Amino acid sequence: MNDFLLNIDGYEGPMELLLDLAKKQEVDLKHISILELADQYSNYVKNKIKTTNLTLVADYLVIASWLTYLKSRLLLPEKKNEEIPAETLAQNLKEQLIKLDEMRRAGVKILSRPQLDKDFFKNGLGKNTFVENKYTFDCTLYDLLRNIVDVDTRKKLKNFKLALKKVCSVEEAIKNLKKFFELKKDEWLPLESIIKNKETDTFIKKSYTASHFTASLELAKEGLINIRQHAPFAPIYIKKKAVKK
Amino acid sequence: MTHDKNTALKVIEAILFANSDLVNEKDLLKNIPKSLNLKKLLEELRNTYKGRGINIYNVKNKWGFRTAPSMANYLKIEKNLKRKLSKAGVETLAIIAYYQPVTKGEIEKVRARHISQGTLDILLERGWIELKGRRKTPGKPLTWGTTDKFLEHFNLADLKELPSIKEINQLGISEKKSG
Amino acid sequence: MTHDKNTALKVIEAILFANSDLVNEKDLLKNIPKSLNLKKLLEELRNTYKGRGINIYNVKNKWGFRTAPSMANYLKIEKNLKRKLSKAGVETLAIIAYYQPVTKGEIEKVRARHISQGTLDILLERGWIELKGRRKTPGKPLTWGTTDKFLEHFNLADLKELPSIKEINQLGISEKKSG
Repeated sequence: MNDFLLNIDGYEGPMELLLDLAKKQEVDLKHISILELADQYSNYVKNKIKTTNLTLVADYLVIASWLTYLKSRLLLPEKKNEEIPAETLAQNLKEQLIKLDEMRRAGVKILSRPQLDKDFFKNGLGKNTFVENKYTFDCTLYDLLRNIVDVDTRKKLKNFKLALKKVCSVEEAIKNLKKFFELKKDEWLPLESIIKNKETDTFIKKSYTASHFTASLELAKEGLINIRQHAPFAPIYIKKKAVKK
Repeated sequence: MTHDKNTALKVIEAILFANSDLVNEKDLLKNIPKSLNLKKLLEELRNTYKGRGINIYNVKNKWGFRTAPSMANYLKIEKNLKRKLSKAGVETLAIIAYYQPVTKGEIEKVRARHISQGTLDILLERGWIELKGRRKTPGKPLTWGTTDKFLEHFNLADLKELPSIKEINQLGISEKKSG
Repeated sequence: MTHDKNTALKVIEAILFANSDLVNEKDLLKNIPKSLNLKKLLEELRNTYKGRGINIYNVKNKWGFRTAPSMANYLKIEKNLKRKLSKAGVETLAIIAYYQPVTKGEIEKVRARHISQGTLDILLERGWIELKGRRKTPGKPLTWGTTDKFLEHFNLADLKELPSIKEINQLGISEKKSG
């Protein structure tokens, strides 16, 4: 949205363009011709459309069509059932242009005043022997508003977080198995018995079973244990291999 | 703390000097005898410094020393100057200053365009505008106004010191004619 | 930079005032016409301020304003300095304002961070928050809310004047800048 502001000869929007065109007509904005202004504006925008991306001038086109509508109503005899007389609409537009013009000049006027830290200065003295510094913490409404938005955004983000539960890593399972075989050396043991079953959560239980099974395969591959299973889905037994000397 | 008018003047002078921020009349009152008229003393002090390199300056009921605006051309003190305000920012500030309390919708109506993200933000960040409560119309929209910091920044004692719209219009026409 | 003695005096006055440290004569010389005798100007200024609440003071060839030593007996200036509330403080205050009555646990849940007792203490000390009774849930936790002083500080008539989160988003206050 912001990019197109710069695309029509530096005008920030249609009102600015209208104001500039109006000022070319008359010194006093109260006496400008809306009919003439409508033509000037339409011509200007028409010419610009040829060189500018159409979507970029959408705002300008809205005003252009409205001005064309207003112009046609001003030229034709007024119907009685119209809600707002065309003259009033034209007058409103004039008043709006006047107001905008006033505010632009008021703004320039304000900014042309002496400004603190640019044209006049505070005492630069920071310390003084008999001045006691008393600190109070301060917060502006602006700080408050900015932060509640911050918190709110964070809260929303948090809702999208995946609920990751604790899982048992394969590394942890390997460590477990090794520790177990230090105690029980020459027995076939059901894998299930080695898994600590303190956990009641089925998700965590499954995680433990899966990683201990993977860990047992890993240890078998390394030649540290043997694995035995009599039939599919039957219990898995593991036994530490005798250390060859 | 029993002291005469002359000492009181000196005390006020010292306090105003020692505080880089404007000092509230309430705080000054604590340091001068109740028998003396603070307002009068402050006016006297203001007169003493009229036409000097530093002036006594006030925003509403807060007072302080500031270098005289006329010194601007001679002083080349580089302070961190903030970035120039955009055209949209200047216009928005003017609308808020002149039509306060004013809703965002009303500002947008005058400019016939949306206030872009950040325009109000910049004015807020400088501490020049603030929320002024809700309008008692349907929808209860929030309204904006200028702050004391705005007055202080632009060397205004109060909003009445801003030129009236009538004055601005006369100014504009004379500028055009002369130009 | 061609100006008369009177202007030169004013310029020196303004420079000495606006600088926190004593100003070197060399630096002052840059700002006054060579035709004028700086030492004499400084002595004149010193005389002007003799017996006032603030004096001109020098160390070797550096000059500045100081409050008059005699003022120390009359004054006990409490300089109120405002320190910005920490991010944790502002957030906690915001959560209390928007979700009150709210328990400490709930604040921590919204912030996803622990709140130190110090944070609540600062808000309590400022008189912005207060206890609002116990929640009628197991454990009966204490709840927090904002005070009238909070409303006063933020210039709000009542809590309804706080813009809703939706309104804040529409105001064009971007949270990006808070980082």
